[in-house]
Order: sequence, then C-alpha cells, then structure tokens
Amino acid sequence: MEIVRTDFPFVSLSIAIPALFSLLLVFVNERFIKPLSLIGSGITFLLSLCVIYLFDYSRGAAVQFYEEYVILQELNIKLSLGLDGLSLLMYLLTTLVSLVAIVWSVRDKQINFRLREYFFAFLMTESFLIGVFASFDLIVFYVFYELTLIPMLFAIGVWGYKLRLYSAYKFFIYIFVSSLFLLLGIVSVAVVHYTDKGSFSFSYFDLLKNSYPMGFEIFLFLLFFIAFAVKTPLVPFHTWLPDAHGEAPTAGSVVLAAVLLKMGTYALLRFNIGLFPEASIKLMPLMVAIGIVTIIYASWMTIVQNNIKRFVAYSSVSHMGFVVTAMFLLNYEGLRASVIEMFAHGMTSASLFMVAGFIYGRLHTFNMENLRGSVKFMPVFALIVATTSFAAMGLPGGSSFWGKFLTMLAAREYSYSLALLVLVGGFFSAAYVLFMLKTLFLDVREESILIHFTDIRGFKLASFVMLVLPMLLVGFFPHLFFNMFEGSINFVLKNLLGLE
Amino acid sequence: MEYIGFLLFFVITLGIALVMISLNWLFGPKTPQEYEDYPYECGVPLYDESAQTTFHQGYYLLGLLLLLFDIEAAFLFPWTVVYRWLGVFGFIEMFLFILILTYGLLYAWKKGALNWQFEMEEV
Amino acid sequence: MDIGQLVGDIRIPRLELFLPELIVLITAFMLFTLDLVLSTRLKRVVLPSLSAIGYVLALMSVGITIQFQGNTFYGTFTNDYLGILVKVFVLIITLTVLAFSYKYYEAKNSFYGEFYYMLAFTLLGAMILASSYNLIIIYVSLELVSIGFYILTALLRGSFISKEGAFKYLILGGLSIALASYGAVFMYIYSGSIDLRGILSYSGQDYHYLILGLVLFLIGFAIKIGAVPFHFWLPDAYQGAPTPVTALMASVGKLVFFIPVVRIMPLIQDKFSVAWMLTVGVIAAATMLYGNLVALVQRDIKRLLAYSSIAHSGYILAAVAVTKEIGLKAVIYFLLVYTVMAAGSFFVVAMLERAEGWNNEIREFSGLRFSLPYLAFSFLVYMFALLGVPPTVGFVGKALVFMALSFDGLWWLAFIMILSTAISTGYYVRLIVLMYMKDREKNVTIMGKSYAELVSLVFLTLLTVALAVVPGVIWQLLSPAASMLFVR
Amino acid sequence: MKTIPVEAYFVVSMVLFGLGVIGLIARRNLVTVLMSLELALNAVNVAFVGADAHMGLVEGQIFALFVIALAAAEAAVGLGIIIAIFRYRYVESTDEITDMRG
Amino acid sequence: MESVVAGIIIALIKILVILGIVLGVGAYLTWVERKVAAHIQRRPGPMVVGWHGLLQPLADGLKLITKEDLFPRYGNKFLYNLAIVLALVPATLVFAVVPFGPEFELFGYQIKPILTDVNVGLLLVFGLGSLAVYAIAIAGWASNSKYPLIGSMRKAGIIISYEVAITFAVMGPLILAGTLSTYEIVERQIEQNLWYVWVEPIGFVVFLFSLLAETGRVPFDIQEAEAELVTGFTVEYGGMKFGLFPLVEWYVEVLSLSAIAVVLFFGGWSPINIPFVGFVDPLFFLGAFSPYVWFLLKVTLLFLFILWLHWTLPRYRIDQITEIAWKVMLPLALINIVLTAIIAPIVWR
Repeated sequence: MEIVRTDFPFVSLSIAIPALFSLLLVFVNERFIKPLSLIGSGITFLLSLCVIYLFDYSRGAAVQFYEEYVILQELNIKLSLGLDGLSLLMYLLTTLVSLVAIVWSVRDKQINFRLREYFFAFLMTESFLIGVFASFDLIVFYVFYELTLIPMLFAIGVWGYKLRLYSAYKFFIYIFVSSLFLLLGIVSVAVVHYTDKGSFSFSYFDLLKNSYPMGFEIFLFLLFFIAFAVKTPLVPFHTWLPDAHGEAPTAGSVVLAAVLLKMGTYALLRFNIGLFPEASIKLMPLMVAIGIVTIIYASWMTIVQNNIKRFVAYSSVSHMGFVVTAMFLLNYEGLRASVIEMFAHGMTSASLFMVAGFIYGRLHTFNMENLRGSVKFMPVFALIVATTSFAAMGLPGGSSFWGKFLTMLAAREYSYSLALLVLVGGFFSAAYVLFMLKTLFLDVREESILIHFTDIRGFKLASFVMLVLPMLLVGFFPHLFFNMFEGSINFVLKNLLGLE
Repeated sequence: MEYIGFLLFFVITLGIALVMISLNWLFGPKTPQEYEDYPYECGVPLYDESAQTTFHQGYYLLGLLLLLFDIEAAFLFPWTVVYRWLGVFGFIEMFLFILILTYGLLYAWKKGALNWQFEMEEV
Repeated sequence: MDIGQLVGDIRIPRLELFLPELIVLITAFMLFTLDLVLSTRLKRVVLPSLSAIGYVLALMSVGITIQFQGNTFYGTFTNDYLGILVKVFVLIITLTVLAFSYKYYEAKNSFYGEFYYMLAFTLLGAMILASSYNLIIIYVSLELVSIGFYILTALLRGSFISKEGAFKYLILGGLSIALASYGAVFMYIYSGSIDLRGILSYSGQDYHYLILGLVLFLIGFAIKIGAVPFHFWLPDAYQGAPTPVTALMASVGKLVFFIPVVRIMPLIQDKFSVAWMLTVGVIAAATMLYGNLVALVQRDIKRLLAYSSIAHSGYILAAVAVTKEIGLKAVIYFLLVYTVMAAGSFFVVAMLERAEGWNNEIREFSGLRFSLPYLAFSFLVYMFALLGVPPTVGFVGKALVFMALSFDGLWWLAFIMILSTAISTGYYVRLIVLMYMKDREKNVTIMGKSYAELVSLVFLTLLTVALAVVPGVIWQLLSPAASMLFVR
Repeated sequence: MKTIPVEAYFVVSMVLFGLGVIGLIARRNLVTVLMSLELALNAVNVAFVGADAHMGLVEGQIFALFVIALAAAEAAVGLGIIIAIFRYRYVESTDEITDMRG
Repeated sequence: MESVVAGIIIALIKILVILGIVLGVGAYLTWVERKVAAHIQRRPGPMVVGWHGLLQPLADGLKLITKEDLFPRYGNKFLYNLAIVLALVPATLVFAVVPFGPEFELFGYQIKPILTDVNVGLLLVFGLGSLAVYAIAIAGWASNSKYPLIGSMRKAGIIISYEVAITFAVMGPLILAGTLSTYEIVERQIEQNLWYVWVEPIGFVVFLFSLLAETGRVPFDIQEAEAELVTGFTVEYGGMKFGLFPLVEWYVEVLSLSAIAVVLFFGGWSPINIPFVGFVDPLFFLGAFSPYVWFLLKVTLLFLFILWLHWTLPRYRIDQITEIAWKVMLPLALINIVLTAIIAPIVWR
C-alpha cells in the first residue's frame, strides 16, 4: 500500500478540533455551549471538505495525508493516521452526520438538561469516529473503536427514553465484550508478525504482508469477525441494536445508525478481508449466508414493529445485511455496492431517525398506530419523509438504489438463485418502507390536533436538508463517490486475486 | 552420647515424680466425705463451679512481652558465642540490635504495658 | 570446625544500593521516637509531615540508585530495574495513602501514632521484598509487610469488623507464610542454597524435593495474592480494614507479593514449562472467573472491589503462565498499573466514607455525579481502568496479557479471560450507570477536604490515563527489568 | 555416632505441620488456632535443622532462627488482635466472628 | 558396644550421685532453713524429733505421705497431676549440666563430673527453666478454684517477667567465655584468671534478683502471700503432692540456680580469685577433692545468703515486682551486655 505523507496535519487536526472544542465546553458559560459546539463540528466539516478537495483521486489506493507519531517504541505502536479512498468516504460521512446531529440537538426538546455533557459527548464521539476511520495502526484503531462506546453509553443512558438504563447497559456489554475478541485478534496478528519477522508491529501496512496457516487464519478471521458482526450487526448478534437505537435520543440514534454501524462494516472490509484474504474466500459462503439471513430476518422483524424507532432500527439491520452480503461476494461490483450502500445508509437511516424524533416531538409517542396520518399536515416535512423513504427503499435516483442494484449484479455473477434471494430481500425492504409511508401519510385520522401542527423549520429543517442533498447526490451522481474508493477496492481485489 | 545420659536422667526423674504422686494414694487413708473435695473458698458456699474464666488482660501483655524479648534473646545467644571473631563490626551490629530492642522496651513502657494496674481504655 | 573461618571475612555493605530503604528505615525510627515523646496535638502535625518528607526523600534516592545496580549484603539484597520500578510505585502509593489517611482517621475519630510508623515499616518490608532473591530476606520482609498489614487492619477505633478482618488475615497470612517457608525447606534440601537463583539453576538429579518445595512455596504466595482456592481471607480483610489501608493492601500488597514469583518465574519455566503453564493457567482461570462472578452479587462496595481484586490476580496470573519474555513484561506492567487503579478506587471509597450516613452500599452511588461531580468522575475513570477500557492503563495491561497468551497459544485461557471480563462488565458498568444515569437518592457531602488528598486523587487519576497514553516513561524501565530477569 | 536419615526429620516435621494445618482449619477456639499456626511454623524449623544436620550447612539454622523470631512476632500480633476482639464481645469460637459475609 | 555400656553405667552412677544430692540434700535443706530462720529470729527451731530436730524432715515426709489423696471436685485430674511432674522433672534435670569439678581419670576412663556436657548447656538450663511456668499455670488452672488460679497467674506473671531479665543477665559471662557449655565456661574463667563477677557485678545482681523471683523466695514470694491467697496455687493440693511444690521451688530450684550462678560468676570449682592474677587455694591440703569442696562451699554460701534474705526482708507488692523486672532489671541487663561487649577484648587480651 502506497503512503503519501503530508505537510499539513489535516487528519490529526480534524481529530483534535472536536476534542478541543469539547474540552472548551467544560469551561464556558452555559449560553455559549450550543454555538461553540456548532462552530466546532462545522469547522471539522469544512476541514473534511478541504480534504476531499485536496485528495488525489488518481491514486485512490494510496493512503494520503499520512502522519505518524511514535507512541511506544518497544512494541512499535504508532499513531499512524491517514486516509485512503474508503476512509475518506467514511470520514466525510462522520463529519457530516456529526454536524447534522449537533444541528438537530440545538432545538431538540428532549435535550434540556446536562447540556454541557451532551455536547461534550457528541463532539468527543466525532473525534473518536474520525480516529477510527483514519488510523492505520491496529491498536490505535482499537482504542478509538472502544472510545466511541463511552460517549454513546452516556448519550443513551442519560438522555434516552424510558428503557434507557437497560439499553445503555446492554449496548455497552455487547459491544465491549465482543471487541475483546477483536483485541485478542489484533495482538495475535502482531504476535504472528513478531514470530515471522522478529519485531513487533501493529501497523496495517506491515500486517498485510503476514501469512498464516489456513486454520489459524480462519481462527483469526473469526476473532475479528465476532467483534464486527456484533457492531454491524449481523443476525445472531443484533439484539442490542433495537434497544440501543430505540431508546437513544434522536441525535444519538442518528450517530449510532449512521456512523457507528459503519465502523463494523468498514472494519470487516478493511481488516477481515484485507488481512485475511484466504480465510475470506474460504468463508465466503458462510458470510453471504449470514448476510442474506440478516436481510430477510431483519426485514420481517421490521414489518411487525409498532415502535417507529425500532422500525427504523431493524431496517438498519436489514440494510447492513445488504452491505455484508455484497461485501463478501468479493467481486468488484459487490465491493462497490457495499461501500456505496454504507454511505447511503448513513444518510437515510439518520434521516429516518430524525423523522421519528421530529414526530415524537409533536406527538410524544413512537407508536405507529398513533402516528397514523400525522405527516399529512406538514407539507415540507412530508416531502422530506417521502424523499428519504424512497431513497432508503432503493428507488432509482435515491441513494440506496446503487447499493441494491450493484449487489444484485454481483450476486448474479455467482448464481441466479443468489441474485433472486437478494431480490427478495429488496422486495421486503421496499415492503416495509411502503408500509411505513402508508401509515404516516395515507391512514385517515379524525383527531383535529394534527391540524394545528406547524411545519418543520429552522435548525431541524437545516439538518434534514444537509442529509437529503447528499442523498440525492449519491443517487444522481454516484461516480463522484465511486471515484473516491475505486482505488481502495481495486487494492483489496488485487490482494484477493493475488492469492488465487 | 551425652544425651543418652540426659535421657536416662529424664526417665528416672519422671519415675520418681510418678511415684511421688501415687504415694498418697498408696499410703493415705481412704475415707471419702461429702464436702472434702470442694474447692477452697474460705468456707463460703460455692456459687460458681468453674473458676476458669478469662483473666486480666495484663497477663496477656506480659506474655507478649516475654515472647518478644525472649525471642530476641535467641538472636543474642549465637552472637555472644561468636562475638570474639566478629570484631568491631559485630559490636556495631549488635549495638544497633540492642538499641532497637531498647526502643521496643521504651515503647512498651511509654504505652503503659509495663504498669501492673492497667486502666481499661475506652473502646 | 573453626568458628573464625565460619564467620568469614566481613565486608562493609554497599549502602548506596540500600539508600531508599535506609531512608525509610530512619524515617520509621524517627516516627517511632516522636510518637513516644510528643503530645497528641503535636503528633497530628509532625507524624504525617515527617513521613511525607521521608518518603519523598526515599523516592528521590530511588532515582539515584538507578545508576548503582548490583548485589550487596553478601548477595542477599539485589538492586535491579525491577526493584527500582516497584519501589517507585510503592513509594508513590504510600504517599497517597498518607494523604488520604489523615482526614479518614480524623473523621473516624481514630488517631493512632502507630499508624504512621507501621506504615513506614510496611513500606520498608515491601521495598526489601521487591529486591531480593534470598529466601531468608524474602521470608523476613514478607513477614514485615504482613505483620504491618495485620496491625494496620486492626487499627480502627470502635470497629469490630476491622479486628475480625485482621484476625482472618492473620490466620491465613500466617498459614501462607508457613507454607512458603516449608517449601523453602525442600528447595534448600534440594540444592543446599537459600538463594532462589542458586536453587533454580542447580541441576540436581532428584527433582522431587524441588517440585515439592516450589509447589508449597507458590501455594504460600497464592494465598497472599488471593488466588482462588486460597482467597477466603481477602474480602473480609479488605472490607474490615480502614479504607486507606485497604487501598494499600490491594495495591502495594498485591504488587510486592507477586514480585518474588515474578523473579523466579522465568527460572521455573526453564525447567517445567508445560506443567507450569497448565497449573498456573488453571488457577488463573478459576481465580478470574470466581472473582468476577462473586463480585457481581456484592452489595458492599469494598467487598465488590475486593472480589475485583481477586479477579485481577487472576488476570495477572494468566500472564504468569506464559513462558515468553512478553509474559514477564505483561505481568510487571499489569502489576504496576493495578496499584494505581486499585489504590485510586479505594481512595474514592475512603473519601465517601466520610460522608454523613454513608454505609458503603452500592446503591448509595446513585446520582453521585450530582452530589460530587469530580469524585464521581475519578471513580468513573478507575472503573473504566479496572474494566480495561482504553485509553486507561487497565486496557494496556489486558492487551499485554492477551498478547502474552497469544504468544504461547493459550487460547483457552484467553477466552476464559474474555468471558470473565464480560462478567465483570456487569458490575463495573452498573456502578457507572448508578453514578451518572440515576437520580440521586440523597445528597452526599464530604466534610473537610484536604488539599493533599485532592492533589493525590487528581494525580492518580491522571496517572491512570497517562501511563497508557504516554507509555514510554514506564517502558524505559520495564523493558530492561524484564530482559534482565529473562534468562533465555 | 550413626546419622539419623534426613527423611526422619521430615516425617516428624510433616506430622507437626499437618497437625498445625489441621488445627488451623478444624479448631474453633481463637487461641488454639493461633497455636496451631505456631506449630506449623515450628515444623518448618524442625525440617530446616534436620536438613542442616544432613548437609552440614548453617543457612538452615539461620533461617530457623528467623522463623522463630518472626513467628513470635506474629503470635504477638495475633494475641493482640484476639485481646482486641475480646474487648468488644466475649467470643469463644471462630464461628462467632462472622460480621462480614458475602 | 563396650564403651556404650560403660558410658551408660557411668551415667547411671552420676545420676545416682546427683539425685542423692538433690533430693537428699534438698529434703534436709528444709531442716537447715528452719534452723537458720529460727536462729535469725532468736528461737531454737525444731528440737523435738531427734537431736536438735535432725529427724524432722523424715517425720514431715512420713506425715505428708500418710495424708488422704484428695482431688478438687471440678478440676481436671490429668492436668492436676501433670503439674507436679512438670514441676519436679525439669527442675531436677537442670542438674544434668552442672559441673561439679574438673575432669579426672578413674579406672582408665576419663570422667567429667557433669552428667551431660553439651555445647548448649546453658540453653538447656533456660529451656528447662521455662517449663517451670507451665507447672504453675497448669496447677492453678487444673485446680479450678479461685485462689489457686489467682496465685498461679501472679506467679506466672512474675516468672515470665524475670525470665527475660535472667536471659539477658547471663549474656555478659557468655560474651567473655564465648561458649554455651557450662563446663567450658568454668574452664575459661580459670584460663582467664577471672571470676566473672568481678567484671559483671550488674549481671550478677540481676541474676540474683531473678533467681529470687523465679524461685518465689522473699522478697518475691507473692504467689504464696499467705495473708491474701492462703498458699496460692497449691491450695487444692494435699499430702505429698503439696509437699513437692515447696521442695521443688524453694530447694531444688534454688540449689540449681545457685549452682548455675556459681558456674557463671564465681568460677565454678575454682578457688578464690584475684582478678587477672591468679587463684589462691587455702584448701590445698584437700588435694584432688579441693575443687569439689570449693564448688559446694560456694553453692552453700549462696544458698545461705538467700535464706538470710528470706528471713530479713519484707514482701514486695505484685506490681512492684513486675515493674522492677521490666523497668530496672531489663535495662540494667541490656546495659550490662553493651558494657561487657566493650570490655571483653581486655579480658581476652
């Protein structure tokens, strides 16, 4: 993997800025908290735009903006930060969604106490998330991966809804425990490097060159996989997600669904497939099967949900199923599909959670029965809901279209029956989105309170707009995004094919 | 070899002691009476069969002191035997040892462990 | 036999190697003397400050001794990197204990001058124990530390459980020492030497005595560190002791009781690698599982932390099972940083105990964040550290243990460790949830905070994070310490 | 003089040690427990001195001296603690000091 | 084999001699004491049984033997009897290490007039001496009666207090002699031309005090304290059992400790000493028997001195006794050790 060093520390700056602003929040007056956090995440977002502008797309596979700071010479642990095409996309997603979450929170009625901690947590999350996507040292990656847990634990536990304590507890235990397997995997990989080369290294670039006996490689693959499967989540490990997403405050759900889930899929692509290509090929059928099961099971679960937040949460699981299925098809189309679907799902799920949050702000319920027809009297909001839903459904022009379409193409390369299964999954996802739309728009409801609802405006509108625009951008100009990670995907494929 | 003599001596004295114990049983009269084997209480009737209760904690403290000082003596005995060969260094070391021992004594003194009439401390 | 020859030539010891211990010794005697002569009012000022000055001087002199390394006192005292590293931590923790104890005992209305010099003697024992291979010296310093702990445990006016804890500790501690010294007999028979290096590098034909001796010796130490079939005393002693002393026992005690084992670990592994791996592995597994499972159902915070301490013994033992150099590093690192975490968490409890109507029950932590935000925050940091969440030292310790286990392919142990960590998540996170996410049941206020304890708490909290984020400082000493011990 | 085999010392010391440990576990009286502890430590001394007699060395005797001294110190502390316990309540057996459970 | 048999026979002869001295002389010392006491108080003492009461001890013995064998109702029979054994046996065994004179040759055998000349003789003395406290404590405990218990506790307290003082007091001579064997200690004194009492007066005084206290002689006879405790720990004993305790305490132990004192401080069997110059023997005409006579003479004088104290001094209080042990005797003994260590090189030259 090529490395392009940088003169200006963009990446570490974008990790440091939110962190610094969050520390600043501790000391400032109550009045300045919201403006300061807006400024902080805004600057980070602008910085990410700069990075996108400066990124050399002709060398997409290369790790650019690379920085390296030694933490521990003895074990060769380095804070090595950089962005390749894949990371870049995730980085953009992170800064965007974090900004959206903070913009949303400014006017969220639910967030009316312990403001300082709230914004502190969200800025910290942003910083850590950038760290996750930008680090190329496995230990540093792990540290950031774990760190994101802590602010999220607090976000769910403090500002969540009724079952928040239980959900926070469950969320933390699931992810923390599963990530211990990851830790074991990471150190084992480093140990293998040590026994082969005589020196420790946790650097992704060094570990790529490792080779393992087949059984051991599968073992390591599974160690990594457990952690990421819980995080993603894939079906047998998904039970934390409806609780966590369902009980988190809106902004928390947004960050959770849009970015935290992507950590799992991103890491599956980067580490599982990158570090253990042979095992990936060997385990492909199993992984695809898990993906398909996830799609279908989660879709069914989605349809039967009453609670709109849990509904969106389960739909996220089914989308993650698409991502993983596509990824483990291990061909060009599949990888493209999975990456673009990650980004797309980030937009749509965030947006859907905000829809849920907005309606809750009006009606103080998440129950679908009580939401019947609620959107009818808010035209702008209705437009947003419709756009988002169609995008999520995979209608052409919407962001998810490319993901689902390319997944089917990729599946067809193996067999038509697999493609058919994916298609069925697509039908299901269309079904539940339509079901939701029907409930929100078309059901008739007599009560007159709905008439007095004012339409969406101000900060909340802005946050929706910030998501809907990129959604459409993905839908209509996908090549802007494909260009970003084309190189990375080719690198992964080369790595895979080199073995065959 | 020397200890065989000692062992003999021990056995013989033990025998003498046992004989001494049984002399009264052998030669004494056996005329049991009801109150002759009552514990002596200056003629006052017994109100408590057992006298074996806990005793004053001062005795425990004495026991502790004995334990500690006698054990330190165990260190001094070997030293006394070889002091001739140890020279100045041996003197300094043992001086320190005795100094520390004196410290212990001073501590016990100061804390009142050496006084017979102990006051009950508030607990 | 000529006695003159037996006595041999007398050499003046290299006192510069012994400097920190010497300073602590002198401090202890000065404290002792002053305790006898001063009035109570003066004692309250003089004793703590004198101890603090003594320990700081000792800490500085440890820095000096880094350049003089070697053996002295006829080879019975060894000053090496490991010893220096341990001494630094032991001194730091003892200083913080000093800081916390003052107000604690004041609140409990239990001022004893004895506390200060027993602390000094315990410290002295700990420092010597950390730097010797000689069985006699190990035995004597072990007793010094233990007796110090027994007395410190019992020194709490008006508390029956403190005496009860001290008695239980005494009995099991005495048993452990008896077992260890009985083991020493057999090792001595095997080799005719009382130097552990000599014993283990001696190549005799008949291993039976060595094995018997080692087993007994190690069981003795297993009791001391609270490894599982021998842990009964630990929760009671920890709960009964005055909380600053509990902090001392959990940190310094655990650290120094491990050190002789750490010193001989590579030598034993050289001889019996497979058996060692298996036995220690099984004990480690049992210890961590048991500690965490029982901690889960505790209602008393000190007992909970005590069981967590047992569990941590298990984690450290897991690394002891490893036969590679990294295992040694993991053990030493984890031990050192565990002192910081354990001491810190107990100190928080010590401060809370001064609050009105505080019963050390876990539910009393509800909403602590609202009453005492800074204290709650530092407790949060310790909980994360004990749990092993980055970027705290606990995480680095666990990662190192995993690494060591992976080196030797002890996967089953690694999985048990993951399982037990999973169990431990239950109670650590419960505390966090209680403190930060529940509403408070009552207002907790602590009377009279002293600057010394605030500074110490901040220092320990920072250390918990800093030693993980800037690990170079500790590794500079840790790495040569482990390499020097590692024979192959 | 015929030398006594070293195993003989060990048998004696093991019996003593065993008695000590059994007493430690099975006896209920506080002072008896403490005495059992002393018994176990003295078993160590027997073994050490026996080993020295066997090998003609002196280190074992030195060790035994230290064991004697520190065992006494431990017994002293133990007695002190027992006295302290008695001051709170009259306890006859170890079964009665169970304020802490869990 | 033959030498073993010979050794055993020699040992048996020695034992018989010692027992004769201890028990015979011990019993007769009761008469001596009564006579001395009487004459100190200007009265004749026992006069009826035999000439000047010479058969009095025998009469006493017979009377004691023919008493009924009683046992306190609530006591512990085993311990009750064990106490007697524990009192008598160790006290008598101490004589095993008392050297009566120099080595001599008889029928081709080298014979030392000491039963067991071991290199830890003095430790044996203290080991056996410590057992005395058990006898007393057990006697009080086994009787299960209040007076004996109080008496025995007091006595035990005193003994263990003075045990420490006496242990430290003997270290001065030990430093000078450099050995623990009683026989060699005497030899060293003869070699060095020095009775250690000349350089160890403090040690001797402490030793003497401890001797008095341990044997329960006045002024330390608090365990008897007739006025308060009847007869202390022996209240529940009767007949010969009762007779044995004073016999052991007042005579056997006093004799043995006096003998040890003579060995340690007065050069054992050596004649009168002029420090660092030599010995003057006014009894030279006795030839080979002179050392034995000297030894017995010194012991007797010391014994009489103790009797003299007994019948002239009043009794101390219990608290005074223990406090003197710890606050005066022990520091004195410690100072004595340090001083001795300083002057020891002069003695050795």
